[in-house]
Amino acid sequence: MHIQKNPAIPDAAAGPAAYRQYARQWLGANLPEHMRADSVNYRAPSLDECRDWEASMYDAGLAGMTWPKAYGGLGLTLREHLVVNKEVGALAMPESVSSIGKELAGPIIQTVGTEEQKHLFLPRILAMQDYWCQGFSEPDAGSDLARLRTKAVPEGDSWRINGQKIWTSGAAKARYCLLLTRTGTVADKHRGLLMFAVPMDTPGIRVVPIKSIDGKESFAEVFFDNVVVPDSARLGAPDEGWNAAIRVLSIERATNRMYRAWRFDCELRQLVAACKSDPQLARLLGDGSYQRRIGDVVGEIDALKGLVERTVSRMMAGDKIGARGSLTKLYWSECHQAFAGLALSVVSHVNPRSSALAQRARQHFTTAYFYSRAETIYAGTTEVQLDIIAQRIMNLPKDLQR
Amino acid sequence: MHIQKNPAIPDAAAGPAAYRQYARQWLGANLPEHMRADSVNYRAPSLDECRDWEASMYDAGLAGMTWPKAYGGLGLTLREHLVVNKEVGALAMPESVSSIGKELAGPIIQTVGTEEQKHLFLPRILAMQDYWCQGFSEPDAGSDLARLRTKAVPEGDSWRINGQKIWTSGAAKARYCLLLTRTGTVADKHRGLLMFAVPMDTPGIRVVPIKSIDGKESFAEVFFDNVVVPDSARLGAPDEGWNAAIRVLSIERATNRMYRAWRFDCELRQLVAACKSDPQLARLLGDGSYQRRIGDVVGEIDALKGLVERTVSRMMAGDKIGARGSLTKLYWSECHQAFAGLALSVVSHVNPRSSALAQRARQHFTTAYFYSRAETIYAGTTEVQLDIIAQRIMNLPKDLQR
Amino acid sequence: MSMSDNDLKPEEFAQAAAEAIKDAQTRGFRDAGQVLATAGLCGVCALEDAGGLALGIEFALPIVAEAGKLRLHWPLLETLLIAKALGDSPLAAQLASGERVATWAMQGSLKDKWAGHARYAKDCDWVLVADGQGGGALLDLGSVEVQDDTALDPEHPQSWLTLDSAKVLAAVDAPTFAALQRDSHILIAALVNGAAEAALLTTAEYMSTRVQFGRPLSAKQAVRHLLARMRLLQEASNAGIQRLLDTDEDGRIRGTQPVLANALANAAFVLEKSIHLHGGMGFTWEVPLHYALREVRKFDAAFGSGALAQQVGRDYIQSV
Amino acid sequence: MSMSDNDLKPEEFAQAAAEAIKDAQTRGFRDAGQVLATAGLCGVCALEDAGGLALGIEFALPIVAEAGKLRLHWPLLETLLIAKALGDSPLAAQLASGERVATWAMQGSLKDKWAGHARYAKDCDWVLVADGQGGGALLDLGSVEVQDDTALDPEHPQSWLTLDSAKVLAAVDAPTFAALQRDSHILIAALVNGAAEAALLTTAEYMSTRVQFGRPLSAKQAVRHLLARMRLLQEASNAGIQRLLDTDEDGRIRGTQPVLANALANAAFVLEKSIHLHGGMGFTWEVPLHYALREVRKFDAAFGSGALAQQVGRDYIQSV
Repeated sequence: MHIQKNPAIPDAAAGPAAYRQYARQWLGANLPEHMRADSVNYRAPSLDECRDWEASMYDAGLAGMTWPKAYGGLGLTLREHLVVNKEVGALAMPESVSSIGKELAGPIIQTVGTEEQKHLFLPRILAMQDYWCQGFSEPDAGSDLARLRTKAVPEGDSWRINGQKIWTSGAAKARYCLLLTRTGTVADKHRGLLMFAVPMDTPGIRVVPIKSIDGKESFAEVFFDNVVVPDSARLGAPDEGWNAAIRVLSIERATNRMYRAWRFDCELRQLVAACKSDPQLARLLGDGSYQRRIGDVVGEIDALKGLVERTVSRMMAGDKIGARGSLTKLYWSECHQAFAGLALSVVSHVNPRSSALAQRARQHFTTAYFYSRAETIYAGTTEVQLDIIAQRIMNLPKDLQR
Repeated sequence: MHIQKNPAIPDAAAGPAAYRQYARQWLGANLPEHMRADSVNYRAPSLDECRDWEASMYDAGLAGMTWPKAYGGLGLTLREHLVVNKEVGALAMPESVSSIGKELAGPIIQTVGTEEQKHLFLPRILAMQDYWCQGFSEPDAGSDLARLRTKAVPEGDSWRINGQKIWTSGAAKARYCLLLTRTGTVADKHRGLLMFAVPMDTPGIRVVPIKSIDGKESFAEVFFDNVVVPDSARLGAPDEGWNAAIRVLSIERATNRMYRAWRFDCELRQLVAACKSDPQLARLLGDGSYQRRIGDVVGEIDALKGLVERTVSRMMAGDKIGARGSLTKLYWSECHQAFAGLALSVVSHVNPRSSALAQRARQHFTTAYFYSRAETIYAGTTEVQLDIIAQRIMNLPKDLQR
Repeated sequence: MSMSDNDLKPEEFAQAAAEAIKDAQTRGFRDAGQVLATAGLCGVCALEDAGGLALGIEFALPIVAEAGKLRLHWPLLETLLIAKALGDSPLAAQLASGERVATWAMQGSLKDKWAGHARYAKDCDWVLVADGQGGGALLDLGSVEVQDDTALDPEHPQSWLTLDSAKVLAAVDAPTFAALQRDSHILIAALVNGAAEAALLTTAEYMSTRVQFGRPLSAKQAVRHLLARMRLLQEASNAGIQRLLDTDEDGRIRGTQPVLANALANAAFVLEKSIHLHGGMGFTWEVPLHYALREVRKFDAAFGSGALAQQVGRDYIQSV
Repeated sequence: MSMSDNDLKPEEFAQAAAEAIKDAQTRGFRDAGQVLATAGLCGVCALEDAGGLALGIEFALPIVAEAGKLRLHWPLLETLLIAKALGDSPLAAQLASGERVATWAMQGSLKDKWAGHARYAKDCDWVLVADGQGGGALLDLGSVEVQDDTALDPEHPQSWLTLDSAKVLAAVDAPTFAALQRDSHILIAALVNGAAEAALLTTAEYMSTRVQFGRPLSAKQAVRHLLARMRLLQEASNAGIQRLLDTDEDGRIRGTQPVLANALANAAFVLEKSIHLHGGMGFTWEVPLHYALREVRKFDAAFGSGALAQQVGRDYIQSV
């Protein structure tokens, strides 16, 4: 597969500063005004607009930084990945519409996929040709995989799959589902878990959207009713694939969405700029209680950036990152959720006579407030992260040491 | 025993309003200026000054409100008790120096003591003639009574006691110790617990003071080395006494120190008044962040007063109060501890050139800040209260309901 | 609902109110009004001459708390309060009977020719606004330009009103309007606290039945403690609200703002944590928790979102 | 301590510093200074001509963090920074060698004739104060009236200084003084974060060994989660502090105030909760946690106790 590369992409040997300069210029010059959440000309971009933007970022050498060149990536290091993330965060661009493919399916396939699967799936993910959805959670299981019920039964060279998934984000648009099943019975608990790349147009799959608190329909329940896939759809052997995936996911938790710390800063700037644009809201900025809380947020953002940068430094130095991604995820989600509450209290002062920028901020931060409710839930709840920190970072004993 | 009563004490039949009026006038007229923590003329009162003040309050009909007349009390209801507590809270007077006697030993003796014990101990507690100390906690047991080691062995008509207690507040001044022991071995866990009223001048008792974070030496370790007491020192039968004590304590938790909500208000007024008295600190009161936090505290104080008043209404109506004292204790301790942090941040702006009232507030609230560290610890930690609320108020199941 | 005033207790209203509210929730806006009025809820505080029950605000409190618990989407607290404020005006009878429905714009004034934060304005007949001189004015909503504000709640938006050609139906004098504002604080606090109470019950139930690793989620101490904290705050709000019904130790009415500010903050906390504890489910449109959170946030915004607590602080400082 | 500049790493300083600090803690104030100076700690950033090691602030950071962890009661961060600021002045050599000890009054100025929040002033020889015109002035403490302020810490009080007849020993120009203030922010953040780190270790160890109902307290989820939160905040402070050692993406030095404000708040939280988790023990004078809390609160007060975060907010608003 031939990818048309932007000839201006700097050589990685030129160092991160050159990449930074390039990324900043390219993103600033190419991100459409109407896709900037902090612009008065913002209008919600369509799925296709988002896809095209991400595809053009990829063409410009600003996606797939660390993926191997053989599978369409740039073969660079986390250092360049961080450089690009900082610049991505600094602009109020839409979230990726292909995060399941890029952050979940891609890394897992790189680890457990066959060479054929890697060549088949990976370049198309980066080039925004295929969307993926994630089929892990089930209505009655949640994070307790011992209760997973979706079953895969071998039939000659094929597998027959029956079951139901929930929280399958992006199911409606997805070409593939990264599906977790079990080969035995629920009594096997954590044994016999098997992953598949299931084409979503396979007969027997039915998608039922779920409307979320922020008013979007990005989640779905997905029903698998006698869905038959070839053995080539299997990702790894039973257990082997899933266990590798678990390891990959803990690295991903530490390295994906690194831009969030810088986007947080971008949002705080948007909020302050919106207040400055309106006489009534500007008065809030003169109030000590808002100044204090903004000051607290600035300190939190600095610490968050420090946590992200430290992760990159340590991984570049060859350290295992272990469970430390939990620190970043937890700190970000709690600080950002609290910020969303602050932002809501600011934009609650907006009325129809307020400035256009204030109106934009009202829309943005009201949605952000409701959406932020999920930030302490998805990708491991606050309680799960605290358990991980206690268990794996602090090694706190649960029983008497003999 | 004859108690000299103040002839002006109103008849309870005159209603709470008359009692309130009387209490307010008497306290305002009689509390020495130098014992008021919010006065520039404050100096730390001596133990004897505190004792004399409490004794005079008792003589004035403002202590022992609900204790039976037969044992020196006024035989009134919780309604008058609350009325007096509100007025006590409204003045920055010292904490009781006999709280163990009045809040712990007294109520327990009323419940499990013999008639002889009641006549012997109770009037002297109210008249401030005897101090008591509390001997429940042990160095290695804390709230886990299954690990209690202090042992009482019967010897004819006597008991021989050996063991060690910690957090024995007021041990140095106490005439009696309300002591919890076990009659069997640690293997008996919660069985065989036995209470005594042990005279502190009994041979074999040794007191070692503990300096606490606020700089005072109000706690001690107490060692019992072959201490022999007559059987008349026993409070109730094994287990019976302690089990009754547990029930008494849950009522006490709901009804003692009711003045705290009004004292909280009194402290907030002291803080604001101190700021107003000093040009530099007065500027803080014009700052939105302090206004906001003071506003939050005012709302918390109102809710706290509501919780206390509701308890009294319900108990007057004959309701069992159960575990609801945990709500008041927890809400008070967390809100007051947070307030102490706010107060510290205010008085941290005091310097030697600040007003006398500001200097006084600095001393008061710096000590209060350190002392408030204990508020989430003593009388059941925050975690214990949360467990009680979950278990006994919300009835949250810990296991699957079959 | 037939009753004798002598032995009437406010808490007995809750049960009857709940029945009527549940019935109303199965109907359209106008029918709902009829059901609520027939049950005596719209006129609970209105004069008897206006067809009301002439009861004190302590009787409206359990009604509005039930509306909060059940997430009634109908301006009951506004209608019953305005029916009270209108005294012996014939308009009061129209509200008490359910013939007309009124809302209240919590910001702006007739003087400003502009008002906002009115609930259900597009469905109502009348709206109460401040007159800008201490009193209030009841306006015909037909004479007012209504602009829905869907940011916080697309399904049940608040509205902004342009009052340039507003037709005044009745005036409310300053003392009556001040008393009405005080009543509204108590009822709004009761409403949001009711919403929090219901959410907490739902969440505790969910945590007690949702199984993970062979035990209910309520077995986890982190879950138990969070639920206990939610209960604590909800009880604190409740105790503060009840207290407003009595005068203080010196016979003066108590300030409502500290309790309202506290109740709004506590309710938001309880609802946010209820959503959190429901996990992915709490984040969906199907679980009704977010409706209650939107309702709380609308009232919070109407009172300046934090400005209320700050005003409480300023007032306290002033009082020392 | 003999070393070659080429392969020196800041983190290696921590171990050597800890040994010297532990030794110093067994001695009197003057002897302690000799021990710390001999180990190269007092002159770590001073010029080589002054007997210093001429190393960057990143080498002072682990030293001061160890001082925080071990709760050293000696003005090491002040002395090493002032030795740096004095450049090739002969006074620098006296500090680097441990012959003299200097402190820093964090509030007030020579112009005001009044300064405050100087640690250990009664034991020191010199004190650095702002000159009130952007620079700093090193004063002979013998020429200054010292008044101890025992409210926050009776054993190790800060002092207020009356400067009417102050004798100036050396002047520090404005750019040097500004750079020194920036360095002090980094080191104070490191000190309080070190104190928090040590308290957390102590507390986690205590919770892991303290048995209740047959299991360690660390088995309880409420305890585990609180400890995990404390760790999170301590790591956040640490990450923020480390970041100040590098320039930003555009090669500019980073503002220190957000990180210092965050570190002070996080350290106070960790210490307060450490005391709480120690239960009754945490409340005693015997368990050293309160010493660390007093130290953090003294620095917090020196920076206006919240005023710093507010200034950070104002600066950010200004920058947009």
